Amino acid sequence: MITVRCFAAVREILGYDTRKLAPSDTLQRASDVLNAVAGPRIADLPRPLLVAINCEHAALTSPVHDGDEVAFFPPVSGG
Amino acid sequence: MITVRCFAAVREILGYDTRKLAPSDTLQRASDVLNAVAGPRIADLPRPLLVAINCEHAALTSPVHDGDEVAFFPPVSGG
Amino acid sequence: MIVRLQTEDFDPEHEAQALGVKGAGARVSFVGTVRDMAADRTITALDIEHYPEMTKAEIMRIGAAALARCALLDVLIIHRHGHLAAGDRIVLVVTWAAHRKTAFRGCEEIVDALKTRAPFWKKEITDQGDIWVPGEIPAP
Amino acid sequence: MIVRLQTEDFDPEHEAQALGVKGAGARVSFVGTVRDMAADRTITALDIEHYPEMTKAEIMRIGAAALARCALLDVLIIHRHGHLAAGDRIVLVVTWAAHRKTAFRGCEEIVDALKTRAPFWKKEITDQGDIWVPGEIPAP
Repeated sequence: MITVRCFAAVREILGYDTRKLAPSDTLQRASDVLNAVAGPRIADLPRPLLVAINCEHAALTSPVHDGDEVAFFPPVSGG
Repeated sequence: MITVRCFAAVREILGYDTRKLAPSDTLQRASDVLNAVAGPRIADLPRPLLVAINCEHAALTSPVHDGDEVAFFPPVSGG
Repeated sequence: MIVRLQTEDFDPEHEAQALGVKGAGARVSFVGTVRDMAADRTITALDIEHYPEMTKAEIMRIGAAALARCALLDVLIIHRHGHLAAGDRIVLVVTWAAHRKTAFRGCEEIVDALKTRAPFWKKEITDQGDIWVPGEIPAP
Repeated sequence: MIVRLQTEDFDPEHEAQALGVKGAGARVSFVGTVRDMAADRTITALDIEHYPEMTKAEIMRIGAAALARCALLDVLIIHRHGHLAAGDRIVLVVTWAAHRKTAFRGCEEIVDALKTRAPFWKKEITDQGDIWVPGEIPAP
């Protein structure tokens, strides 16, 4: 399975913080995962949208594999 | 009177920390004061040699007046 | 290197002393606090959300990078999350080095990296409503 | 702005809290300590001589310049003189600002200026004898 995590405004807009997706040939990259979970609400998400795969910063073009955790969130604000 | 103050290695080399000089036409600049108090030992003093007049950083070429306090010291090391 | 995430407050001096770093000529500390004003609004509180599984790992990577690049002797990073009031401390970053320039450089690099890379999101509770604080976009 | 010269030790956090600065989002602190090693020698103590009539005035000028140039909210500078042991604190510089960059800039500017402008001279008591620490030459 692929675990999808959403944080902050992304979580508020999509309405959940965790979802599981069955791996599929159509889920090659993080952007494919985003399309699958966001659907038409993708237009409402904050830009730029950041991506992490397995707790490391990644890109929408990064490849996704079975077992990965893919997170979507707005620009961060630590410190 | 002109008060002369010496600090750190300058004090150690010249052998005193304070001296008074009567104002004179030959004491126009800080360098004149230095020559008057150091004599031949001027060659032993650390270089560069810093100067303060009335507790503000100055230069060997700065003018000196009756009542001034003129200080000579090596580069400082605060902090 | 110590990295800690917590909801509770901390005492900056106590935390720095506890590391017992020896031989450092210079120590630089950064303490970030919740501001009570921002532009036109009064801030009463800050809710800090984070990504627990990622946050500590990412901060460790940030600290380790600065430790190596700036030849630091040690690094301490404490970051709070949860509900904070105006004036509360949010973050402490302390760097130790033989000389001042590297201690300053390391501390500022870590604070900058926390701003753009550590997965925290802040919602200000203000007199004009609740507002997500815009994050900083990392340089490409 | 508080500037203090003293022979006694200080507690950095206690001193910073005592100022009670409000509305600062960022606080940067520098603590300088007596190193116990330098290149090839072991340092057991440091004798710090200063120019009492000038020191406080010069540090006030340094603090005021940074306060204005970096839009700081407040500045605290404590500098010790006299006989210090290895590991002892020498100096504390704390800057408060709305944002981190100005707090870092102000603190580092003050520490740099203390190095080249504040009339202190340090003699290291080492296993190789007593050695004047070379001062830093101010940039022209």
